[in-house]
Parts: sequence; structure tokens; C-alpha cells
Amino acid sequence: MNLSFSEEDLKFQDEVRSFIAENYPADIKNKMDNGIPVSKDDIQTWQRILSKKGWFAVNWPEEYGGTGWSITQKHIFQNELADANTPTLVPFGVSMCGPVVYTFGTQEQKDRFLPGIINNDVWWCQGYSEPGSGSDLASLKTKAVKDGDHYIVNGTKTWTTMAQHADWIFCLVRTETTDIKQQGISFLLIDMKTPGVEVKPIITIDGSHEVNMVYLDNVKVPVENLIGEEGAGWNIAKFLLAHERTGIGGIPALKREIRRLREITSELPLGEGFLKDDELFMDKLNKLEIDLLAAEYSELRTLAAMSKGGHPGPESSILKIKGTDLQQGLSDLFVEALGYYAHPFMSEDDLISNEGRIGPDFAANVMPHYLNYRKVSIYGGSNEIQRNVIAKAVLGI
Amino acid sequence: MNLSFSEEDLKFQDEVRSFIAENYPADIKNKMDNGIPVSKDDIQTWQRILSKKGWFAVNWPEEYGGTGWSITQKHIFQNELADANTPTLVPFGVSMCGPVVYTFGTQEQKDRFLPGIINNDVWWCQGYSEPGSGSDLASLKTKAVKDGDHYIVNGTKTWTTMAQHADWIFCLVRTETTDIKQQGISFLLIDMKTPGVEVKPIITIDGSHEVNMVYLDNVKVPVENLIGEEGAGWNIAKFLLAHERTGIGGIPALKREIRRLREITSELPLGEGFLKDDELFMDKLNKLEIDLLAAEYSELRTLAAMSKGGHPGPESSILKIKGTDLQQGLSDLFVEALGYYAHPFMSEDDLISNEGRIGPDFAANVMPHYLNYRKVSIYGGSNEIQRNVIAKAVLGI
Amino acid sequence: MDFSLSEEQLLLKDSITTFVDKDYLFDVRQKNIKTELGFSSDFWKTFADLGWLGMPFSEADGGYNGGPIDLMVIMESLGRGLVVEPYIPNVVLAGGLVSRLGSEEQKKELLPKIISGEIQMSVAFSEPQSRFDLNDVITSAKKEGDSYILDGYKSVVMNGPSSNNTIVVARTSGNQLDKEGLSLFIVDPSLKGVSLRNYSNVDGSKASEITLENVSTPASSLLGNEGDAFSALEEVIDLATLAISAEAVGIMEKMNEITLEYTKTREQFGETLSSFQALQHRMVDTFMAYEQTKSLLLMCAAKLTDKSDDAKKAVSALKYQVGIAAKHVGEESVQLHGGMGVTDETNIGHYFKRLTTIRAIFGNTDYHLKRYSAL
Amino acid sequence: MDFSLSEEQLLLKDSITTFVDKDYLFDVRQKNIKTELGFSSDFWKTFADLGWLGMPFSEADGGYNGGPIDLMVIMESLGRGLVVEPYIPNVVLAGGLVSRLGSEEQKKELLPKIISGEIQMSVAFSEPQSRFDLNDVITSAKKEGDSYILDGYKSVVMNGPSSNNTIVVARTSGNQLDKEGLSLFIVDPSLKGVSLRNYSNVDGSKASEITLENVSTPASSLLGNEGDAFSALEEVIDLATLAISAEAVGIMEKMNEITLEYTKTREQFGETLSSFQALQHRMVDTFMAYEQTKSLLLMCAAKLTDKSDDAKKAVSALKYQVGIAAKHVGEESVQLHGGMGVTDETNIGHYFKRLTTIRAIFGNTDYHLKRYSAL
Repeated sequence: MNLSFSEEDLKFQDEVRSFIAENYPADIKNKMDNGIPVSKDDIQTWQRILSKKGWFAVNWPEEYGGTGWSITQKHIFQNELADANTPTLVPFGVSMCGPVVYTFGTQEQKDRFLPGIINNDVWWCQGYSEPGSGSDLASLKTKAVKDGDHYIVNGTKTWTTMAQHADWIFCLVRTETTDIKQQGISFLLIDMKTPGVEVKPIITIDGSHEVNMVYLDNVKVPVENLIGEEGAGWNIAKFLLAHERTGIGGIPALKREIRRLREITSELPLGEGFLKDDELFMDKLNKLEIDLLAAEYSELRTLAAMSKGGHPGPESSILKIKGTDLQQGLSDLFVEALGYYAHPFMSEDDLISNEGRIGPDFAANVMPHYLNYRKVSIYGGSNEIQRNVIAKAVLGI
Repeated sequence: MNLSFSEEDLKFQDEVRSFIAENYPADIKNKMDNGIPVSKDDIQTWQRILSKKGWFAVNWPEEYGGTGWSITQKHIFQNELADANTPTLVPFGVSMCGPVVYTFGTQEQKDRFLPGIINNDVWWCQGYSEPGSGSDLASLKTKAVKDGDHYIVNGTKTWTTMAQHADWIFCLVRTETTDIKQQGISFLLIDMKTPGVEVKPIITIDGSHEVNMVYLDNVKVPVENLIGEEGAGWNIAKFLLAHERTGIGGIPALKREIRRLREITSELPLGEGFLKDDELFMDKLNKLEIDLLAAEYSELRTLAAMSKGGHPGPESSILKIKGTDLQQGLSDLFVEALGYYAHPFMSEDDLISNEGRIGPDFAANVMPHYLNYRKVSIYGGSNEIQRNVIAKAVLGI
Repeated sequence: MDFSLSEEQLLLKDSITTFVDKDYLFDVRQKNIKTELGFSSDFWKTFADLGWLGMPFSEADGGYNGGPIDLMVIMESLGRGLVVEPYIPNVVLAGGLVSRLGSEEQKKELLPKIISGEIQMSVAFSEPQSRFDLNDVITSAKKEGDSYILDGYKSVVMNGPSSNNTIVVARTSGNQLDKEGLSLFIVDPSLKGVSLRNYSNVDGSKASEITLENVSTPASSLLGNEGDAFSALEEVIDLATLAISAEAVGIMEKMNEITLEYTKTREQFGETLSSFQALQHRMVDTFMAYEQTKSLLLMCAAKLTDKSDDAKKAVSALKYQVGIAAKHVGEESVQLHGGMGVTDETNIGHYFKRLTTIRAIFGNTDYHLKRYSAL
Repeated sequence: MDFSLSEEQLLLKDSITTFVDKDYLFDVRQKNIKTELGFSSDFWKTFADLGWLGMPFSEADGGYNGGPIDLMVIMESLGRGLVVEPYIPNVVLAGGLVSRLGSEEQKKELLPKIISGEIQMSVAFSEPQSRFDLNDVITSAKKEGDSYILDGYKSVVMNGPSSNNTIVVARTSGNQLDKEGLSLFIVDPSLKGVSLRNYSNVDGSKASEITLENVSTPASSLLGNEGDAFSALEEVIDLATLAISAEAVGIMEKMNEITLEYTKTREQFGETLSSFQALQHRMVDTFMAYEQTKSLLLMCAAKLTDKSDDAKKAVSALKYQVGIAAKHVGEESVQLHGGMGVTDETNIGHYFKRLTTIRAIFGNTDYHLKRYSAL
């Protein structure tokens, strides 16, 4: 057992840190540091910088453009990105669609879809949830009926993050109706420009537009856009859910945020002193920090086990629950830190124009963040579903 | 709405307080105040003092020897008893068997059993649980087969508190095997001196002997000991469980104990000061005190509603959950208060001889109390069962 | 001991409940909060017409002599309807201070207009560094001839934007944290040197940041005796804390109902959500959290009515409990709604937002736990 | 980064696990704790024979050069078996202090006997007022000629009853809370003025209250330099905190297993307990609590091995987490066992009792949260 960084690891850390320092665009950094929403362009710019360096599809096999890094290197890389407060990498292409394509796709499909993902020309979104399905993903109703060399797709997808920016959507569709609802599901890639695809925004309680309804009305999709066998979609979905959950914990970002909150306690005036003089508040902060430390090492243990072979299993469910608990808990502590100044509402436009903030500079994003983060225990398989998964797969009940 | 005491209430309070001051035997008080176990004799002595005054069967209808007090008076009485740290009244006769007899019994049964309960000549215990039944009370297997003017009873009862001291046991027995397990259960009174009744102690993790196994081997019970109709036992059981739960919260005792813990924080040395200087500990104490205040007023609301007619309903399940949560939480705080001095174990004999206590005087009972109180969320219908009851009866699901 | 409401209180409750259920529809509210005013002046007129605005004032002042229990009844019912109209800042806070400290002239001038709904007022008591400490005041007032000169900054003033007058807490003597030396001034926001930055809060209410720069206000605008405002201010904030706690209890009761209803209809895996035992037990817990809070609400209203010695302590116990239960009930309600809980379209998220701001208003759990402990 | 155990560590783990599963049976343990000694001297001999007692000592001292990770492996496995034999007070605490501070003579005298299991030792570090503060020491030692005169009272000395020697922490200078001025003395309990009151703890272990009245101990019994004991004491207690945390992790893992097994067989309402979703989710939570603690245990063992700057902070983070998880896992395990969980006959309640005392030993959650915050 040895959890310290080797000489090479430390050199690698320096390399990553220098690269970010030299290449992270100042205008994007300014937005991120000041809670001004970043645009799709900003994200694309940053992801292309990483991609050019060969550091974008970190987890992919080397043959497809991955890095071949060790677990420790990946850990260092994620931490450095988070420390520098760079935009979160959009997972739908690189972490979700990409792995599905290189794991389950044909050579032709790999050649066709992977380059667009890795060079950030093609943006993806995820067509999983439906209005009726919720946590019961397999109950999905969107139908794909084969008609010669096409599928005709009809249905509605919901909670589709970034659909308004996406070029393509990967969908779970029902190609057959069977008694066992997990059967007859297929994994289909759909060009968002196809006639019959319509995107409608869903505004969430924080006032933001992140998710959408995607209506599919007689959408014609070529059969070569089918990934894997017809009817084998549920296996791909399960593979993907486990993949999604390891990332969903967002530990490196949490580490940056809790450091930031600690700084803030020395900045926020309280009576004749500062918030850091408030023992009750600091206790909560310290408790959360310890909890985060435990989650970080739990994630490292899982990653270490994965590096010895095998995909992330039910452990990813534990990471999902702990990570999202921490995200929600920390966002709540930020709200508490601000007192009344958590209440003023700034629209996205207010923030972009960066005028007329109320209270401390960082205040504007705090309550929206708390409200928005209610979603994290709901999406990606709700935390209730994760508990069912753990009960079944880990406890054997 | 008016929650303050009237002139008469205050007068009543004085009367109760004076009576206790003048009549609570000093030797029993000494034991109670110093954590020395009280004997059956002690309890009987105290209960007879109350009984003679007419203050024992407080909740009974006046015609059977009850007090006819208002809710407020009962509240005052319970608080005064608890404040004076008198022995907890043993519920099996006065709060359980008595109400069953005067509610469901024949005139003959009333005449036969109520006097013994009210004057404390006859001690009762409760034969409900069985080794296999647990929370699923209705699955009980003890059989009573009618044979002329007797039932022949066979089976095993468990968790029978104070069976070693009891003269009689009231039992749920199966007089018929039906598809619906709640049917065919009857309520039978059994003299513990009947041949075939055997009591075996169960020692609990705190080292005490409070509960027992009661073996019933071909026990001959006259049919006139059946309460209510044959097969109507389940209704009586439900009536009784609701009765039991209102008392189970033990709010008045909790109020005395938390006051005591607050005193202790000024007595227990900590560094150069006292435990009360420890903000983290005092926060927990204050939180618990507020929680207790809420539970107290919840109980008063329930009692007030009951006084306007009707038996305690599913609200008693809420009181049971909250009260036992508080009992366990407070017993844990006592443990925390003591640090290392919660660990030494004193046997009952050590305590009775009152020699060689380790650490602060009150320390010896603290950990046993914590350990013993694990039971309160298990017995009287486990807190899980109570949640099922509330879900069904209050939430309608 | 009697927990039941009087005939009049039951009628009051009925009347508000009927209004809320029939007229105060969710989509109407959502439209209103997006207007410049941020609420409905028609509804406000209704409140006046039905006598709700006059409830806490004495008959001599033109009111109905209502006590803490009446206030509780009103706010619990308004809470169930998620009513955004500024009852607390205007009637309870500003009206409460004027009725307690005002000269006959000031009372005659202002109270009838508050009761009739003609004017809006607010109280500017918090500052960026004060968090929830009422005695932490830097804003200063210095007497100069027949005037006072005010300088300072007041933060998150509820109902500031539509206020015809704002009662400003300022320091006429002493140090930043002293309880002595606080004075109140009824400030006309159009005075030179007063600048307001108005905005909406996440719960749909409106508020202002108020800067006071060398503001000269006539000595007649002093409310009460100079330097002596703290105890009345604390008393009024305590009453407002009861009021907002009652609002929270109404909100929680309603959220539990909405959530229970949702779980009874929403199906997953071929069964309604309400049939899953893990969810049942969690709904029992949110129900109990509501019940516990309701019990402390009743206790606190009674103790304030009786002017008990431990009334302040009861207020802090209540608000502490509100903070705990609001987080619990609020977050669970959203979670049990799944995705629907986080959309702007459905009402549950808006109840959640109001419940969340209430956690901090007039002091969060930490503040009230400390106050409880200190009292 | 590598979380895997070495070959040797895996063998060590296997050997203890085999011993615990095959020989350390619950009823044997229960008989042993009721004896005068309170544990089995035969088992202790086995520990010595299998080399476990020598693990933490250097080869020069006759040991096996084991580090914090080896200690973790040992204690986690002993925890699973609910082993009551006094490994921590004797080997980790007393042995740790002698090996760190002892003169060549002292080491030669004592360490081989500890390693061979011939002697028992203990460390008397706590006092009635000290709670968990190692620097809070009133017991005094004054030099007089070739001796020191000890006066004071030491409380809850683990393994005190069977100790041939007890290392007493005493103050040779400074004030009650000073870190400077603490000294250690290897005290023979048969010395005049030493009186022991021996007893059992609720977890089955033995302890003593030790009164020191005008005890004259030779200057040669001083361990380390006069007045300079604090940092070594803190280091050894930190290592012992890792050890007892590992024991707790082993216990929690075992309790979760036992409970899961029980719920799979126990039927209620015609179904096994494990089929109730509400219980399933709670068992998932206790499993996660164990996992979180295990992660911090590994982190802490690694940081102590590396002598990281933040190793002390890691110890406090770990022990805080142990306190939280122990309460959670312990109480839930008993609850899920129903009545069986509180009987003296079944093993779960005894695991629970040990886990409960561990919550306080070497500092409870409050103490370590404060230490974490202060470091």
C-alpha cells in the first residue's frame, strides 16, 4: 500500500499545472472565477485546447486517442483542472457516447463518430428519460419502427441537458414490445437536424435553461446509426450508467469549492469579526470536509480497483450517492454562509452584463446553485435507485 | 387557545407537590436519586401510598376508582411525580390490564380483577410477544384449546417484563387457526401459579434481568378468564397498543433527566473549567431540549384531543417514535458527558451495596441506561411498525 | 389547557383559506410576482376589505385587537397559499413599531393607512455585517438642530421597493454591538441622499439595498425615544418570527399534502410511488417534522400571548425548529417529486424556495440555537 | 497510488482471520472475560508465538519492523473477532513509549518480555478532569535525591489490573494544561503509596483507577527526558488511535455481515426482513458508513507511514468518522436484530458494546472535530 505521489507523478503534476496556467484563456477564467455563465463557445474553445494537447479523451483507450495515463495521473489531472476552475468538461460526447461507440460500435461507426467527439466539432446530448419513465428508465415508450433502411422514431425525451446546443442525440428507443421491458430496447444515434426533431426548453427553479424536452415526430434515422444489436440497448444503458456515476461525484470540484468557502469565512464580515469566528458554522464546514476526504479516498479505491481490470461496478452507486450528498450539502453551506444575501435573484442576463450584483461578489450564484443541485440526487439514476442497486448487487438482497 | 395553568391548576399542583414531599419514603427516594435499583417491595410501597390517596389509577373512569382529573391535572400530576424522581409506575396492571378489564370485561370480571390492580395486591405481566413473532404480533402461535370449562394453553411468550415478579399474566392466545391471522386470537388471563407456567430470565446487554421467557405447558385456564368474545383478542390488543404508546414517550421523566444533565455539565470538571464550557456538547443538549419541548406539546395536543372524546389514535405512534428517539438520544448524551467514565461496569449487587463506584456518583447507571434503552425503539411495536401504522392510518397509504 | 381556536379565529381561518383556494391561484401568483410591483394591489385591497390588515392593531388605532394567535392563524393560512403580498414587513414589522412607539400624531398619520391598505412600509434593520444580530448597527444618526443626519447602508430590506416610508434603525450613540443607543427614523425614500437598489428575491418577494448618504430627516421623523429602540425592535422581530414560522408551518403542511398526493398517482415500476416502503417511511418523517414544528408554534403563540418569562426563548426554540424542519421537508418534497420538483412550472419548487428563504429570515438555526442557549 | 496489501500483510491477515474464526469462539471469549484476568493467557501466548506482539518493534529491539499499515491489518482482523486481549494498551501504548523513549537498558529489560508475552504493561495518561486532552495533567512528580515523588490520580487505565508495570504520565513542571513539563515514569504497582482499584468495563476489558500518594520511584524509572514526554505521548496515542479505529472498522464490517445475514433469515409478516425496502436502504447506509470509514482508515495509515505533514489531522479526521459511523452502524445493527439485539446471549450486542466504548477511547467526535479544526 502506497498512496503518495512518485517523483514522476510530481513531475506530471507540474506539467499539467504549467500547461493550464499557460493555456487557459483569461476571458474564460474571468467568467468562471466571477460566476458569469460561460457560453458553448467558451467550453468548446477550452475543450479544443485540451484536445489539441491530447488531454481531452483522458479515459479512452490509446488507440482511439486516449492518454494511457495511470489512475494517479488521471487523479492529478482532474484535480488540477478543478483547482484552476476550468469549465467542467461536457460529458455527453467524450464520457458517454464515445465509450459506447468504441466499445459497442462497428469500425465504420468508430471512424465516423469518434473524431467529431474528440475534436469537439460535434456536440452530443443524451436521450434517455421520458415524461412517464423517471427512475424506471426501462419503461421508456419512444418507438423506433424499421422501415427498409431506416427507423421511424416517435416519442418524447425529457431532462435532456444541453439539447439546445447539441448536434446529435444518443437515444434509447423501443424497437420491440416484449413482456420483459428491459428487452426490445435499442441504442440509436440521431442527428438533431433531422426533420421532426424539436427542442423545447425546461426552465428549472433556479431560473436557468439547462434541460429540455426533445420531441421526436416521425424522425427518419438510417439503420447504420444503430449501435450494437437491435434490442441490446439495455446493456449499453447499464454500461453507461455505471460510467456516468463515477464522474458524477465531482470530488475535485468539491475540493476547490470547500477551499473557497473556507476563504470566504475569512472575508465575510460578522459583527466586529468574520464568519470564521462562528464555531457552529465552522463545525459544519469541518464535518463536510472530513466527509469529502472519505469520499475522495473511496473514489480512489474504486479507481484503483478498476485499474486492475473491469468496469466500475456497483461501487459507482456509492460514489454517486456520497458525491451528490456532498454537492448538496456544500451548496447549502454556501447559502447559510450568506445569510440574507443568499436571497436576491440575479437573472443570467444580469450576470453576463455583470452589473448590479447584490451583496458579496460571489453571492449571485449561491442560491441558484443550491436550487439547481437538487437535481443531482434525482438524475443519473436517483439516489433511491442507487440504493436499490447497492442492496441487490453488493448486499445480495 | 389557552395553554397556561388556571388558579385551580396551580392549587392542584401545590397539593400534589406537598403530598409527594410528605409521603414519598426517604429510603426509596435515596435509592432513586443515587441509582440504586429499587425492589418490587419499594415499588409496591410507593404505589400503595398513591392508591390510598386515590391517585393511582389516574386515567380510569371514576366509577372504577379513577380520578376524573382534567388533562391539565393529569399533566401536572405526571410532571410532579417525575420531578420528584419517584419510581415509574408499573403499567401492566393499572395502565394495561385494568383498562382492558373495565372496557371489555363482564361485571364479574371487573369485580374480580380491578380491586387487586388498584390496591396493588396483584401484579401483572404481559404475554404478547413470542420467539417467532417479533413485530408481527398477529403471527403468534400459543394455542388455547377449549376442553370443557377450561382452556389448555401451550406455547412460549418472550420479552415478558417483570414476569419474575408477577402473579398473573394477560395473554394473547390463538383459539382458532384461520386464514387471516388477526382472527382467532383471544385475550386470556392466567394465574402464574397454575401448574405448567415456567419463567426463565433473559439477561440483556446492560447486564440486568428485566425480561423473561414464559413457558406455558398444558396450562389449564378456566374459561371465565377469557376477556371479551373468543376470537376478539386482536381488537383488544390494538386498543391496548395505542394505550401503551401514549405512556411510552416518558416525557415527564425526560424533562427531569435533561435538567439533571444540565446540572451535571456544571459539575463535571473539564480542564480548568466544566463541561458546560464545551460549546459542541451544549449545542447537542440544547437541540435535544428543543426537540423534547416539541414532543411535550405534541403529547399535550394529543391528550387535549383525546379529552374531547375518543381513544388515542395513530397520533400515539408519533409520540412513541419521538419519545423513544429522545430517550435514546438523551441516554447517549449522558454517555458522551462522561467520557471514559461511562465505561466501568457495576453489577446490580455493586450498586445495591453502593460501594466502590468509579468516577462521578451518577456514572454507574449511565451506560447501562444507554444500552438498556436500545429496547425502547424495539418494544411496544417497533418504530418501524409505528411508521407503517402512521403511513396507513394518517397518510392513507 | 386548551388548544382549540375561538369561533372568530376559525372564521378568520376559513375566510383566508377560501380566498387562497379560490382566488389565489398559482398561475395568477406567478404572473403577479413578475410585475414591477411584485404582488397584486387588488389582492392587497381585498386583505384590507376583509379586515386582515387591521388584525394586529388595537381598537383605538382602528384595528381588531388581534393577538399572536390571530397572527398565527393568518400567516399559517397565507403560507398554505404561498401568498407573496408583504403582510409581515408592512403590517407586522412597520405597523408593529409604529403602534408600539409612535406618538399619537404618527399613529394617526400612518396606522389608518396601513389598515386600509393605502400605504406600504418597511423596516430597514439589517446591515451587511450584522447577519441576524439586531443590535449590530453601524448606520449612524446625528442630531443637527431640528434634524438628524443619517449615514449608512441597510441591506435586504423586505418590501423596500414599494414602501412609501421606511423605518430605519440607526445608531445615535454607543458602539457597533451595543443594545443601547439605537433609534428609529421614519424615512421618506425621496429624501436627498437616500438611494435604493431594488430587486426580486428568489422567493418572488421584493427587497432593496438602501444607501443613506448625509440624509437630513426632520426630528419629527424619530419614532420613539432616542437611543431606546432595541427592546421594541426585538419584541416586534420576535412577533414577526412567530408570524414567519406560522407561514413556514402552513407551507410545510401544504408541501406534505402535495407530495403525498403526487406519490399516490405517480407510477414507477408498475406501482405508485406511495407503495414503496422506503418512501412511506420518509413521508412519515416529514409529517412528523411538520407536527413537531406545529406544536412549538402553538406553544410559542401561547407564550407570547401570555407574555411568559420564557417567551423569547420559545421564539428561538420555534425558529430553530422551523429551520431544521424546513430543510428536511423542503428537500424531501422536491426529491420525492423527482424531475418535476425542480421545474419552474410546478408549484412545489416555489413553495420550496420560499421555505428556503424563511430558514434565514429573522435568524437561521445556528443563530437561534445560540440565542436559546444564551437566554 | 496503490491500495493493495503486501504479500506479508496478506499472510498476516490470513493468519489472524484463521485464528479468530477457528479458535476465538464467542462462548470461549465470554467465559474468559468473566475470569479474574479477564482474557486468556493461552491466547496471549499464541499471539506471541505467531509474532503478532513483536510486529510494531524494530528488528534491533527484537521485533518485525511493522509499520502503521501492519498495525491496521492486525487490529482490523482482531476487531472482527471481538478480541479482548489487551494488544493496544500493552503493545501499542506501553511498548510504543518504551521503544521510542527508553534507554538501551530499559528497552533490553522490557521489550523482549513484551514481545514474548511474558509481561503486561499499561499507560496511565488520563485523569478525571482531562477528558481527552493529553496535556491536561495534575498528577505531579518532584525530584528528591535519587527518586521522584509521585502524587495524583489516574483514571480508567486500560489493562491496569494485570500490568506488571504502569507508565504514569506526571507533571514535573508547568501548569495543568501545559504541553511542556510532562514526564513518564515506569511505576511498579507494588510500590508503597500506589493503590489500584480494578474493575471490568462494559466491553469486557479490564481497567484500574490508580491513586498515587507520596510514591517514591527511583530516578531510573524515568522514561525519556524529564519534562519532554508530550510529543512522544501524542505520537503513540495517535498510532493507538489508528489501531483502535482499525479495530472499529473490523467490528463494523462484521456487524454489517451479521446483521445482513440475520435479516436474510428472520421472517416477519411472511417475508424475510431483508425483503423490506425501508430496511434495505438502511442497510445500504450502514454499509456506506463502513466504506467511508475504511477509506479514511487507509488514508490515515498511509499518511502515518509517510509521516506526512497532515498525519495528525488525518488521525483526527479518522477518529471523528469512526465516532459517527460507530454510533450509526452499532445502533442500527441492534435495531435490525429486534429483541435479539439486546440480549446478552447473542454476539451482536457485545460487538455493539465494544464499538460504543471505542467512540470515546482516545477522544470522541467532538474532541477530534475540534482537534482537526485547530491543526
